[in-house]
Order: sequence, then structure tokens, then C-alpha cells
Amino acid sequence: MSEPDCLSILDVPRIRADFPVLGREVRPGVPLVYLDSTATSQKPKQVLDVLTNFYRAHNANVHRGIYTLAEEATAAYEEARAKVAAFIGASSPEEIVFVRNATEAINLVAYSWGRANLKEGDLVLLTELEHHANLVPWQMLAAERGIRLEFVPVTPDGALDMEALPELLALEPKLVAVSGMSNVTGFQPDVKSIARAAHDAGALVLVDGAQLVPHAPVDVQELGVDFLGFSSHKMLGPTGVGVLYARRDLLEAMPPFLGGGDMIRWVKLREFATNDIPYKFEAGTPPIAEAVALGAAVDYLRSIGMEKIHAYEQALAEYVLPRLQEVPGLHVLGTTLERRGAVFSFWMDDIHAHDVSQVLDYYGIAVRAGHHCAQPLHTKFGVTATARASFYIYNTPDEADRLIAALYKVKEKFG
Amino acid sequence: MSEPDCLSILDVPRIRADFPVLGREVRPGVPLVYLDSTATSQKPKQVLDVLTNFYRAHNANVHRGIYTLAEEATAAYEEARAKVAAFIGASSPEEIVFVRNATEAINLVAYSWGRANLKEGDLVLLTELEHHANLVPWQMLAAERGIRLEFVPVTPDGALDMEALPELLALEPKLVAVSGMSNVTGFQPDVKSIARAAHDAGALVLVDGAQLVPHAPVDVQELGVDFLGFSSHKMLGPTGVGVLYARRDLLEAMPPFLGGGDMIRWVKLREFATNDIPYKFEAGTPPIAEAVALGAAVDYLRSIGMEKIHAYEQALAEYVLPRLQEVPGLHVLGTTLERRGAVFSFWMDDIHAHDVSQVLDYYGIAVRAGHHCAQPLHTKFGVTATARASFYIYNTPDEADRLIAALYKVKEKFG
Amino acid sequence: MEDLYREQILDRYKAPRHRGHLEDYDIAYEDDNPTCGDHIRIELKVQDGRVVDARFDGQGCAISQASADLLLDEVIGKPIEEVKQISKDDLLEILGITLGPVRLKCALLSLKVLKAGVYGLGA
Amino acid sequence: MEDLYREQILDRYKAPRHRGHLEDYDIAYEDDNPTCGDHIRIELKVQDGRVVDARFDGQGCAISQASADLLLDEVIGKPIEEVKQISKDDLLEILGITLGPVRLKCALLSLKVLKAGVYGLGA
Ligand SMILES: Cc1ncc(COP(=O)(O)O)c(C=O)c1O
Ligand SMILES: Cc1ncc(COP(=O)(O)O)c(C=O)c1O
Repeated sequence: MSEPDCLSILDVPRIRADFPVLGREVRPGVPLVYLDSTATSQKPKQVLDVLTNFYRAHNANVHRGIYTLAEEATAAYEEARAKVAAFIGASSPEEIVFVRNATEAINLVAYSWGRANLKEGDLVLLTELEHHANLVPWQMLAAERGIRLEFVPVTPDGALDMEALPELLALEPKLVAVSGMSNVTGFQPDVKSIARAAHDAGALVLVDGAQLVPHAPVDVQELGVDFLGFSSHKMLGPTGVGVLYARRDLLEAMPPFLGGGDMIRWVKLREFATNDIPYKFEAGTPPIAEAVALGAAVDYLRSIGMEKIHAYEQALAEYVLPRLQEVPGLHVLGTTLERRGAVFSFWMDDIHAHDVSQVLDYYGIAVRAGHHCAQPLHTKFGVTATARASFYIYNTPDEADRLIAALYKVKEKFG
Repeated sequence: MSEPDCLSILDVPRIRADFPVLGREVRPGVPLVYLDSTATSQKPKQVLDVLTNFYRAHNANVHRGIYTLAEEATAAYEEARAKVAAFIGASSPEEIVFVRNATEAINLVAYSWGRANLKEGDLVLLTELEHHANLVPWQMLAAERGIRLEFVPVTPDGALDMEALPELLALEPKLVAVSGMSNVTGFQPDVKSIARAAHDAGALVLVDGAQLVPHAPVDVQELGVDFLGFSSHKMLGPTGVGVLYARRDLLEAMPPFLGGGDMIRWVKLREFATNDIPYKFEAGTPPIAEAVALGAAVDYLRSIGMEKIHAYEQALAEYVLPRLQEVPGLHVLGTTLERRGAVFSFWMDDIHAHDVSQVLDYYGIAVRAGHHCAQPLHTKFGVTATARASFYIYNTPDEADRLIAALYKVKEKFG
Repeated sequence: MEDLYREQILDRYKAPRHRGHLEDYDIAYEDDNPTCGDHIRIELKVQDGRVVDARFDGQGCAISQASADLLLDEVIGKPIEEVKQISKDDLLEILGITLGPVRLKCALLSLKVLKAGVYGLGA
Repeated sequence: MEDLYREQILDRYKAPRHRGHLEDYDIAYEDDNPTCGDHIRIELKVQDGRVVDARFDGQGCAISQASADLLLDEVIGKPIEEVKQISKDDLLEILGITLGPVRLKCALLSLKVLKAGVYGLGA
């Protein structure tokens, strides 16, 4: 992939103009090259405008008020829910629960569905690719309830070992919980095939969509996903809000998770009845303005088109990966170009990831260093920490060139 | 209390100028009179500026990044924690856990501390004043674990029956969980005396500070509070963030609640170790921008002074209550002028609260109608729904006059 | 207000035409809106597949009560099969006002009760 | 970079003076920073209440390793009571750089290990 080929897919300069932070200099004369969208994305002014306009003109609490502002706020909040539902192909807005982030979405499933449906000895099948968000909640349940955990192995090139799947599914897991895209290797598992096989084996399917939803078209019905969790802040929206999608019949059968206002139908001193879905799972004042702004982020992404975004990032991956691999002594964790996003975790011989990231920062390049909340995956590859450069719609091949150039400087400095 | 007396306490016109939404008209020619701050407060431009500036200049994920933006974001987020700690007199920022809202704060205590420390037959002492947020989590624990619940009764004037307390404490509750200020009657229980008595009886003390913290000076050490939960959105900050304060030794001993990134020290495939407090309780990407903006809200409140705010609202209460009570057929739920904030829930003979609120909206006056998430309290007073007018630092006695005048119109219309 | 509390609605609220109970009915159903305490009970007398008389009772806001009264205007005299066809939009047209999400629930409670009744939930 | 990776730090990282182990030591302690895998072990030989020799070993980023090496410069020859007085600020002054919150943890790991050792956690 060449630079111009990439840029024929997406009008990146025009997109960049929407993101105020991209005009920033890290130090006088050193412009920001933001390559950490996997941790959190930047926000376009269209999203910030909706966010502040909500507070400046319509702010009120939702669902109960009869006055003008409250009705406007409620309508905006519910409209955001409908936008999110349409964005991921849910069959109705009631299948969308607003939570804080992908992490809470998965915990909600573990606490509510998990504690109601899993008993000692039951199996939850995970993968070695998983982010801590899709490991720790199940470990907690294993410690509390004695459920068992098994893991689909990762291949040396950072993909999932699909050949191991049938054997693992033969153990009859109750749930298969898998990342839709690794935040380390960028690998995008074939969720549709996994879901079909899992369903055939009698398991439900949870997808950790924290990376998938911002970077690829998602249709939960067509993929056959039962639960999907993702975060607004990784898809151009604000922090403080995330989404749990779950199939209506599952949500209806699940017991409540957090108790309080709005999730109830009625309350007496010693008992309560739960509200209808999705409100049953939204206790207390929700992240109202954040959800409304997430709706604006969805609008923005749709106006570009998720197919295009996905294609652009695949093209970027083809551009970046070989160039990275040319840097002497640099090893990429995740070397497949099939089914991958533009995320590159790497380590350099004899140079700690912290030092790599620090030197890159000197050149204005923001990359993350650490285990990226996927410590078992790093352990598997025998490294404690990697540096990670991740690209989104506002990043250019030129920025990749700057990254590569700076990596040669790192080598020089520490060589 | 006369109008000028109230306004000598606080420079309300100057404060109003900071709140963009207050310039709004509900319909052409009908200015907004916002009397629903108990549900959610409006936001000053100082808070909105910090919020958008974060996204425009410093946005990054916190805690792990080494690059400039990530360090700035982390510093801003931790500075907000320190501001909140100082605001409520916590002994250190580590005692401040950022959650979504007051509701989640209380649920966190019920799930983590409650499940680790309460067993069948143990007593949690609540009050009849409580908001659903401080009822339902304990009802859920009662259903799951067989703990018992008892309630301090409410007096006919909407206060707590303190004389019943000794007898109830003699039942040796493990926890006394009480609202710092009722969102219905405006009553502000004597938390300090309750805490002292509860501690003497061997109980811990949780205060639902959702209404107290925005409206009165709070010093957790001086009050003797062990757990305090409150919400940013009711104290001039954004939605999507709230606070759990808990004493360090309690937090340290409590098991984690949500599992995922940031709350761990290390993770293997089948086990994890928890991080230090407060991170142990902050799983996944926190509401970063929201917490930073909450810090700005705290700055704003401190610049006015919580003592002054409290005095102003007490003066307003003295101004409003008698005038409300003069409206024929109008009954206020909560008639004491001692220890109260400027919240007035009322019902009118033969006119449903919905209709009251709807007619008031016609005059631009925003009040809430319903049970205000305190259904047991309404049941106790034999009403299903009340209309509620609540005042904050940007409300004037003149707005109260407009409310009263409009209530006479309501009577006319429905009389 | 002019728009929301049209004379018709206040009228029907203050002086409903169909409030009360039937001595003898074939269908009855009741339900409430727990949030605000609106409550509606509807009783229908059916002969030869046609609603020959109807009453409602209940309490709540003007919108919920007037809506029930106006709805029964529509229902009385109609074949039960046509009653089943009455839609949300039909009722809102009869009311002739635009409603926010909360008030919509008030307005539609009577229709919800009616539908549950004619579809056989009542006895 | 000029500010962060001063010659001194890169120097010490690439060619540390005190890396290794003592044949015989009175105090040893090790700890790590689990997030990034920095690891430091410090060994001290103490005679008449004075540190007569010291070594460190470990792996991690340049800051964490150089900080350990520079810290031992300070420690060797000092009475143990004075070693106990070495503060965070002292170490940062020796390093001579300004650090963000994450790197601060790297820089201070060696001091944390040293303190735990001299306060008797090690053997
Ligand atoms: C006394 C009281 N407690 C708890 C809450 C719940 O607050 P939130 O909805 O922000 O969680 C409220 C807000 O209505 C309240 O007034
Ligand atoms: C694959 C994956 N899952 C889950 C998460 C957790 O997202 P959040 O921190 O927003 O809850 C992340 C974010 O780092 C991720 O990359």
C-alpha cells in the first residue's frame, strides 16, 4: 500500500480539520502525532458542540420531568439510544443499556447473567487475546462460584488458533467471551464463525467490542452476538459512557445489577419491582450528556462510513507493518495482515518500551508503553512491556513515516 | 426573610451570568425559571470551559501513558481527586473513588463491603426519608443474604424522629445508612449526632450525600462519616461522574467490585492481584473529562463558599415556605424550617402533580412531578405524587414569587 | 396551556360523561402507571359483538382521566372488532394535543387498559 | 530528550558502575513495578553502622536502572542512619530531570527498594 492509495480511501485532511487537539504542539515547534487511539480516541468538534450545547440549552434530568427542558433532555437521550441501536444493528433501542464503559458492560453480564445462570463447574470459554476487562470479571466469578475458565490459544503471529476451537467447544461452555479486535495485535477474530460454532455447541456469545465497534461495521444480528460491550471514548465520543447490547430476551430474564432510582417499577420500604428494559439496568442518573454526545459520534462515524473506515485502516496496516518490521531489532507482536486493524505493539532489543515511548514523545509522537491491559498475552510472548502505535481515521501515512524515522533515532540513542 | 435580606447573602445576579442556560426562553417571550436543581443542577461556563478544554487540548487516557498528553490528562484527573478530597475533608485523595453517581457509590458499598461483612440476620438501619438509591441496594442484599432492614421513622413535619434512634441502635445494626438531606422534604438530619450514636453502638455510618454535598459544608472527619456517596451533576458538574468517599482502612480491606484494567496489580490467565486504593475500585477507563470538570465545579463552589450557599438556601426556605403555605389547598410535605434546604414538595387538593407541573411549565417554571424516587416517603404521607420546586445558588426570591403567582393560576384553571 | 389543556380536556376532567360503574358488565380491566399513580378501570357491556355501554373509573391527572372519558365516547356503540383497531394515533387525534414522553404515558393508559380488556385479559 | 535522557543517565544505563552482586552482604531487598516490569535488587554490606559496599541488579527502563546506579553512588560510604534520610527529592536532584507521574515510579523504585532494605524488611 502506498501513501496516495491509502488517502484515496478517506479524505483524512478534511477529517483532521474537525479535531481541535490535532492542531496542538507538544512543545513549541513540535506538532502532536497522536498514535494512541486504541487507548482513547480524540473528539471532533461536532461531538464537542453537541456536548456543550446540551448543557447550555437543554440540560435536565431524564425520564420524570414534564417541563420543557426535561422533555428535551429525555428525547435527546432516547434518540442517542436509538442511534446506537441502529449503528450496531440491534433489533430495538430497548436492547441498548448505557453503562460507563466496556468494562462495566462485561461486569454487568458477569454479575447479572453470570450469577443467575452459572454454577459450580460451568465453563466460560475465553481467549488468550483478551483485555483484562474480559478476564478479571470471569476470574472473580470463578473465585466466587467455582466456574471454570478455558482459553482459545493465540498463534505466534498474534491471531486466534481457530483449530483449537472445536475441541474447546466440545467441553460445552455456557458462554464464549471473545474480543472482537485485540488492542495489542490488532487481530479481528472471525466473530461470525465463532458465534455460529458456539451457538451450535449450546453456548451464548459475548463480544468485547471495545476495539471492534470503533473500527469496523458491526451488525449484532448478522454476527450472531448475544452480548456486546463497548466504550464511547474509543469511538470519538466522550468518556463516562459505554454500551451494553444484549438480546431482548436475555435482558428481560436477567436480574437487576445496580439498585436505585429509574430501575424500579415501584418501591416499598422492604421490596421493589423492576422497571422494563433497558431501564432495569440503568440505576440512578445516567451519563445523559455523554450519551447524547455519543449519539453525535455515531452520526459522525456513519457520515464517513464504517466500511470505509475499516478499509482505510487495513490499508494503513499494509503500509505500516512492513516498514516497522524493517527497523533492525524491532519485533512486532502480531504480524498477520489478515483481519487486522492498524494497531502495532512492538518491542526493541535491549531498549525498554518506556524509553521508546519517552524518546518518541520528544518528537511529538504519542504511543503507549506497557502491557496495555493484556498482561497474559504479553507473558505468552515473553515480554513484559511493548510500545504500541495505533491509528484511527485522523492519522496519515505521513505520521507513520514520522514514527518510523523516530524509531531509528531511538536506536541511535540507545544503540 | 425578605428578598433583599436573601440577596445580601449571595450576589445571585452575578452568579446567574455564569450559567448560559438561564438565559433561555422556554417559548418565545417566556424565560426559563429553573426550579429542579434537586434532580440535576445547571452548569456554569467555568465548568463547561474546563470540560471542552480538556478534550480540545489534553485528552488522553490516564495512568499508563508516558507521552505529554497522557501525563497532562493523568495530572488533571488526579488533581480533581485531590480537590474533591479537600472539599469534603477527606484525609487523603486515596479515599476518593470516582464512580458514575451517588447510586453507584452506594451499590459499591453494598456489593463490596456489604457482601464481605454482612451475613444472615445482620441489621442495616435506614430511614423512611431515603431515596431509592439508599433503599434498593440494601433490599437486594436482604433478598440475597437475608440481612434485616429497619427504618428510623419520619415525623409529620418531614424530619427524622431522633427519639426512635436509641431503641433502633440497641438492635445493634452493622451499618446506619442515612440521607444527609432529603430530596423531598429538604430536611438535613443531624449526621454528626447520628454518627456518634451509631459508632457508640458499634455500627459504621454511610451518608447518602447526593443532596447534602451540593448544599452544605461537609467535613467527613468532623461529621464522623465512614462512607459518603454523591453525584457531580447535582453540584454544578457534568453527568457521568460521582464520588464514593470511604475511610482508608475500610477501602483497603474491601474486596474489589468491578474487574478489569487499572484495578489490578497484575493479571495472569486465571488469577489477578488488586491494585492499591483508590484504583482497586476504578475498573476500566474512568469518566476522565467529567472528573476534571467536577474539579472545576468544586473550585466554583469553594469560590462562593459552602457556608454562604447554605445560609442563602436557608434564607430562601424562610422566604418561600410561608408563602407556599398561604396558597389555599396547597400542602407542603416537609414543614420544618430547622435544618432544611430550599426544596419544597407539595400537593394541591384535587389537582394532580402532573397537571400542576404542566401548567407551571406553561409559565416557564420547571418543577418536577412524581415521587422523586422516594416512594415509601410519599406512601407514608398518603400521596402518590407531589410537585417539587427546588432552589440553588442561581435562583432568586423573585423566581419564588413567580412560582407562587403561577400556583394561583393553577388553582384558577382547575378550581 | 392553551394547547395542552384545551377546553375539551379540562371539561371532561371536571365533568366526565362516562365515569362510574356498570351494574353488569362483560369485560373489565384496570391498570396503573406506578410512577405517577394514575389509575384507570374500564368496564364494557357487550351485546352481539358490539359495545353497548361502558364506564371508567380511576384517579390521576387531567390528561389520563379526560383521555379515558373521550376514549369511551369512541368505544360505545362500536363492534368489538373495531374497538380492537383503535390506535394510539386515533386517541391522540381525539385528544388533539401534542404530548411529551411522560404525558404520553398518561394519555395512553386508558387505551392500554381498554386493549388488555378486549383482548381477553379481563373477565 | 536533552532534558530527560541527560548524558549522565544514558551513561549510567549503558555502563553502570554498581551493577552486580556482593559475595557477602548484610542487607538485600528487591521489588518490582508490575505495570512495566521494572525490577531492582539492592545488596548492602554494612560495617560499624556504615555502608561499606553496595550493588544493584535488575532490569527495566533507562530511568529505573540509572537511578539505582546513581543512588548507590550516594549510599556507599554513608552511615546507615544517613542512608535512611535520603529523600525522594534528593534522588530526583541527583537525577537532575523532571519526570511525569509514570516515570516517577520508575525513578523511585530503587529508593523504595533501598528504604525497605535498610528499614529491616530485607535479611
Ligand atoms: C437523596 C438522594 N440520594 C440519591 C440520589 C441519586 O443520585 P444519582 O441519580 O445521581 O445517583 C438522589 C438524586 O436524585 C438524591 O436526591
Ligand atoms: C479490547 C478491549 N477491551 C476492553 C477495553 C476496556 O475499555 P474501557 O477501559 O473503556 O472499559 C479496552 C480498552 O482499553 C480494550 O482495548
